[in-house]
Amino acid sequence: MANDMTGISMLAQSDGRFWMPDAASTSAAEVDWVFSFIFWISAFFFALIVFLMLFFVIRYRWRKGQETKAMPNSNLTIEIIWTAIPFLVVATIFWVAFRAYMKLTVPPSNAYEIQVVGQKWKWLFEYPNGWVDDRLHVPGDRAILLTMRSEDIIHSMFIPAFRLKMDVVPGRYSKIWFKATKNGTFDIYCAEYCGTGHSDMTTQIVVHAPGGYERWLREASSLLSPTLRIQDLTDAAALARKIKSGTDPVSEFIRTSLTDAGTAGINAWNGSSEPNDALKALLISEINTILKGASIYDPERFASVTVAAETAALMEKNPEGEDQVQLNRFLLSDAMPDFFTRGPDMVEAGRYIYERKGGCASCHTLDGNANVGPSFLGIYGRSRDLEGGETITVDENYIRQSIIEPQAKVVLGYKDRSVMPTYKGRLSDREIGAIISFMKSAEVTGNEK
Amino acid sequence: MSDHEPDHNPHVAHHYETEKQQFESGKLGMWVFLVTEILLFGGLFCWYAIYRANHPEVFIYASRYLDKVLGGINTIILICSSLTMAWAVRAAQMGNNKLVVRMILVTLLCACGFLGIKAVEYNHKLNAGLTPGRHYAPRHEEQAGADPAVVDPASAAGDANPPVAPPDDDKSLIAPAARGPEGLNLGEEKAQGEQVPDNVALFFSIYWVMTGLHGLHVLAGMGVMIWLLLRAKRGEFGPHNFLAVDCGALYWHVVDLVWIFLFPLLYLID
Amino acid sequence: MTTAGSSDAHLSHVHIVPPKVLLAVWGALLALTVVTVAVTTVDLGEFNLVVALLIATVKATLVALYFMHLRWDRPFNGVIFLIAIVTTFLFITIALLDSKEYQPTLDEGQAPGLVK
Amino acid sequence: MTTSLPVEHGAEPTGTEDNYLTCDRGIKSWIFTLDHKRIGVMYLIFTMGSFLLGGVFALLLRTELLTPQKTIMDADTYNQMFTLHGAVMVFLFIIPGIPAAMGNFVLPIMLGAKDMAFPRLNLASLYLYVLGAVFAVLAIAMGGVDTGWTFYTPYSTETNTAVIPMTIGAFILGFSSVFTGINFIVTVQKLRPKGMTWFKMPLMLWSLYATAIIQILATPVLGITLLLLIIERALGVGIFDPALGGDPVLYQHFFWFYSHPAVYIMILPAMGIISEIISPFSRKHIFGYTFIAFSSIAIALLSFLVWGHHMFTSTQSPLASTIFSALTFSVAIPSAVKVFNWLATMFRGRLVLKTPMLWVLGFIFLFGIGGLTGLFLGALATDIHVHDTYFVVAHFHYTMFGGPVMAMMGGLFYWWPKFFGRMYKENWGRLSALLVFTGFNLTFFPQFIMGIRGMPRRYFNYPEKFEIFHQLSTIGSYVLAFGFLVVFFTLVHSLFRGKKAPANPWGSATLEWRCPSPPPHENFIEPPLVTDPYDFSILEYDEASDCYHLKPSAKLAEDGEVA
Repeated sequence: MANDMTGISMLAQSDGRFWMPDAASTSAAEVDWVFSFIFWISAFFFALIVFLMLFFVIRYRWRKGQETKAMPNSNLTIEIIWTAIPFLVVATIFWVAFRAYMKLTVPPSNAYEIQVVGQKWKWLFEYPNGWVDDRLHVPGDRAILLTMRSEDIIHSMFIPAFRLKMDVVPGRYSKIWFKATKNGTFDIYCAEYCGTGHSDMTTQIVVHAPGGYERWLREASSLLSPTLRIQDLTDAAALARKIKSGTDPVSEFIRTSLTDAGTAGINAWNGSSEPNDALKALLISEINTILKGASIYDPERFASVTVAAETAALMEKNPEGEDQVQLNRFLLSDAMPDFFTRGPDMVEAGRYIYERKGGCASCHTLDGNANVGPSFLGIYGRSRDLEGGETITVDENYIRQSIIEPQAKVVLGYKDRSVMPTYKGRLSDREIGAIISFMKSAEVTGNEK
Repeated sequence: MSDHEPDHNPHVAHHYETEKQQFESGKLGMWVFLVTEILLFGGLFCWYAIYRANHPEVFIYASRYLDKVLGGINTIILICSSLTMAWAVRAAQMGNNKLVVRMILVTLLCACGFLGIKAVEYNHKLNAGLTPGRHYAPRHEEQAGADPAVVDPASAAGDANPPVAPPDDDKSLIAPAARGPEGLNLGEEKAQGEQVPDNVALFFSIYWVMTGLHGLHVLAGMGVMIWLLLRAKRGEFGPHNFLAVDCGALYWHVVDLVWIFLFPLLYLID
Repeated sequence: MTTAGSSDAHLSHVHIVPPKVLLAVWGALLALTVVTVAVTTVDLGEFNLVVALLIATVKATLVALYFMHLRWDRPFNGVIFLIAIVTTFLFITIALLDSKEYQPTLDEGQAPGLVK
Repeated sequence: MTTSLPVEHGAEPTGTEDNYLTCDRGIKSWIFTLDHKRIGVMYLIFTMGSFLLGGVFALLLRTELLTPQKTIMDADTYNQMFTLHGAVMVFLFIIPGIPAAMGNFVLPIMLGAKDMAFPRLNLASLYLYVLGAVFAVLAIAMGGVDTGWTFYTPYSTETNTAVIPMTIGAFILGFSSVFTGINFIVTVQKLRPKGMTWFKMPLMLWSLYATAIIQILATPVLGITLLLLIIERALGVGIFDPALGGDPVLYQHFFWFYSHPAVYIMILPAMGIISEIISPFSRKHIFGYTFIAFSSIAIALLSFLVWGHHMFTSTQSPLASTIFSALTFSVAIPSAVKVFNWLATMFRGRLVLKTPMLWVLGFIFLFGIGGLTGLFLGALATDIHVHDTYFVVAHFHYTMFGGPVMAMMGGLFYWWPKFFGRMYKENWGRLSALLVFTGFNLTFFPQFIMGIRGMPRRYFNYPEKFEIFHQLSTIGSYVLAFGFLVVFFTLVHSLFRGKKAPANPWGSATLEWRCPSPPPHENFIEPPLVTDPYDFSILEYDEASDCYHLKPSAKLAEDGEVA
């Protein structure tokens, strides 16, 4: 602790404020004003009462032989006065606080909506594009509306820096809105007692500078996406060269599939210099268009390409949607190895879902200690006894079922613990696949004790 | 416990001055106690009011499963018992202990009749699966047939195919896509094509709890009456000593009052 | 007849209800019960509930005034009885008001799997 | 009425005749006693035992919070600990504390009656209290409860802890409280002796009467709430379960309809004690008697209209919140009126700073803070921020501890000579008041700061920036505990070594000081003369016996009037 800090100053907050924490929203300013208003009124009355009391104690202390001075036992005028004054004071306080409350309560119509889910003991935030995160990211330059619901019991969303609090009640939506005035990271707490992990149900809100939020959301939500991102490019120059002048059927296919802008961009490039960011972005966008299209597989086109086992396995499944995109990316990667990665790291994505989006970590540890649910350490491939006597091997199917229908097959000894909610509709197949990949990874399977 | 002074009225406890003071204290005490009874039921009426206001369709639909005739007979029985109880007070005031005994006996009989009919009703509800909350599993439309795969083994033991309300263990199967605060009861189309509202179980929760608590009060009232009966048999009551009968009667009338409201609110909805 | 403590038979606090009154109240209660049932066969829409409650209130008043002696009792006992009813009403009204207000926020799309 | 012993009014009793403690002996004479004083004493012992138990829980909690992470217990134990602390303190200590323990003892005597209107009901209420306490202990033995004392649904219907025994316990305790209330109302209404008009009643009786109104009107709703909770948990009727169409917020309406008025069950009798002590220790007539009396009734009635201020963030509708906020502020007015009248009573008085008065001064200071911080909580905008934080914890400790506990201690030291006929060591008593006052402020003032800065309540782990405040608070709690240890030793010491107490050691004019200390079985040797309860001019000090007596002139005037 800094040695020049003394007394009260040691107790003050980093920004020098003593009572209220950092004020980072438009409503915080309102509330702080009401707070100071009431604070000074209270301080005045408190000082008055204590002063009078102490003054009387000293002035009228009992001394031998002194009699009480005569005084009437009541006085209607004075009673009316000290009934009326508190009445006026509290009426004013009510009015001031009510006005601020109305501003707090009624959201502007153009607010940007983010869905919030409270569950034991985790906050999840669902962004308009469907991405779910365990931290609340918001743009700093517009009003935000949080529409909140609970998966289990009552929680309460509390953002001290914004002076906001609202319970999250099962069976109904509750809403709060705010407009941040400062960029940065602020604490979020659960303020309604919700059991064992109540005090761990904390997270942060990140207020982004203009543009930052959109960038973050794009980045974050592409975590599992099989489309190509800039950072997936391992050799942009080689890729561009291949597209510009490659003679193999795949390169020709790409060249013919380019949009006009893509053709123009490639032609403008000199063919030897390191591609600049604009060209890289163009390449990514062109390739992604191809990836998102129909299957690029054609036996003739891929005749000279060694198709990896992984690619073949996926092709067997006649994939659709994102898996179809993934298949195209595998095929392209097979044809042009070393130019870009084969796809998102499913283990890493799984870890992200385990820790954040799915919130698995709040009940399932990785260290072998049972929490509310069984630990994930070494669970994959092991056989477990179930409630009801059955025995089962923890394989992909079992994990998938446990995520979608958690109560279907409960491991022995976990029936009475806190009950896992279903993730059906909350995690995509691909995300469940990522979790399975994560559980199969060396870190989680452990080194077989 | 108290040592009576020589000229102290034997009907008056040591800490009272006069018989009137004692009588009025007793009466006042009883009334204050009745206040607590009214507020106790008040909570239940609040429950009723809120759910009826929010889900009127449930009440209209479900109340037809109550038997109006039995409810009506019970109302009449209770009114008659109130009369006999009021008469018992009159008899006690006049010192006619024999009449007190007879009147209380009739009242007791009425109470037994009330509970007997209630038992018939309850039995019918139990058999039909019209039980409260998550135990609700109506059987009167068994043929409507639900997907057997949805039934969990625990509740299947009691009832094969609950068509309206899947038991709670189903929730995980349906949860996020279900019907909201109205719960998971997917008001399915009945065979006849009639729409069953969501959360019919709520009505039966209210029905069971309200009539159940009322029934408990009837039982307690019967206990009081047996005690009064024994005292009347000993000829204890007279113009100076009828407070016990009076208070017992007040209690019984409150039981009647509650039923006077319960009957139209539960039985006479559609 | 049992012994009475005092020879003075006249007691100011005792009011004996005449049989005629008891029987008349009883008859009125029975008649009102029939009316309550009969009214349900007429469809008055929202008013069915109002009428049913009105009749029940009249019945309750009769019981309270005559069977429960409130008509002849100390007024204070009636006052506490009324206070109880007023308090109950207050409770129901405010709770109902709030419940009606937040109805629209109730969650239509999602039901949390609240499992015991 | 018949004449009994020919004792002069105000004369020092000879001390040879039996008092309520000695008139009957043996354990049975206590278990089956119908004497309100013995029932009061037993209540006092049980409530103080509960206070000790709740206090131990509190010390364990505070010790756990010394460090931001685990210190001496795990999260689940911590959750049970604060639940038990709350439940024991509220249901077993504060609610019965002043009315059932002290009120039972002093109400009939202050009124000039021989006993409560219904002594058997009074005993039954004690039995129910014990039964309720047994269930609470059973719940602790069955592994405790972790719902918080409010038993909020749906958590309370799904947790695996012993919720049912605890709620049954609270349900039974509710009935105990109702029985006490019935007795108070009927006793005050019907057992007033000749001359004791409503406006000659000591203010304590007004507050107890107001308390009883709340007990009668609010407690049954708690009863039905807990009953529904038990039924919900046992049978799943769905009333509070959203999955079955129920409404968890409705539980909060039900619960606070009782529990907010319950706050006034705690504070009203405390305010009565303050009025009782402040006047004799200022040697001056209470100021604004009628306003203090009616403010008690006003508080009792208004208390039923404000319950929703506990629910501003509960998703209660903004309309209801606004109405409740406005009504909440109305309760502030009668409370303020009382404080001003107390100050006016001290004005130009002759303040005797003995132990009871020190507790009273402490009360005014602490309750002042408690009441004024209530303004932040009643105000809509600020409540949103500080609700469910340590600010609320600090606020209700300032009102619930700074109010009832300080007053109860004041009352205990004030009536101790009357209860047990012994004087305690004055300086020890003063020291204990000072220690408790200091320890209390050190414990709870830092919690205001934490709360405003956003420290949520019921947190097992907390952010490190709050550590210093938690540590101050914990140290304060140890000082507080030490203060109560001093209280305990002072009082117990007096029982064995204390000087014999005269009938009226403080020079109070209320009736309980006219009968010997301790009072005889039926309270008064002969019916007392009812005088203005705060007119001290009718008393004179007798140095020889260190006791105040009625002046002969007052006696004569009254005698003449009576004759």
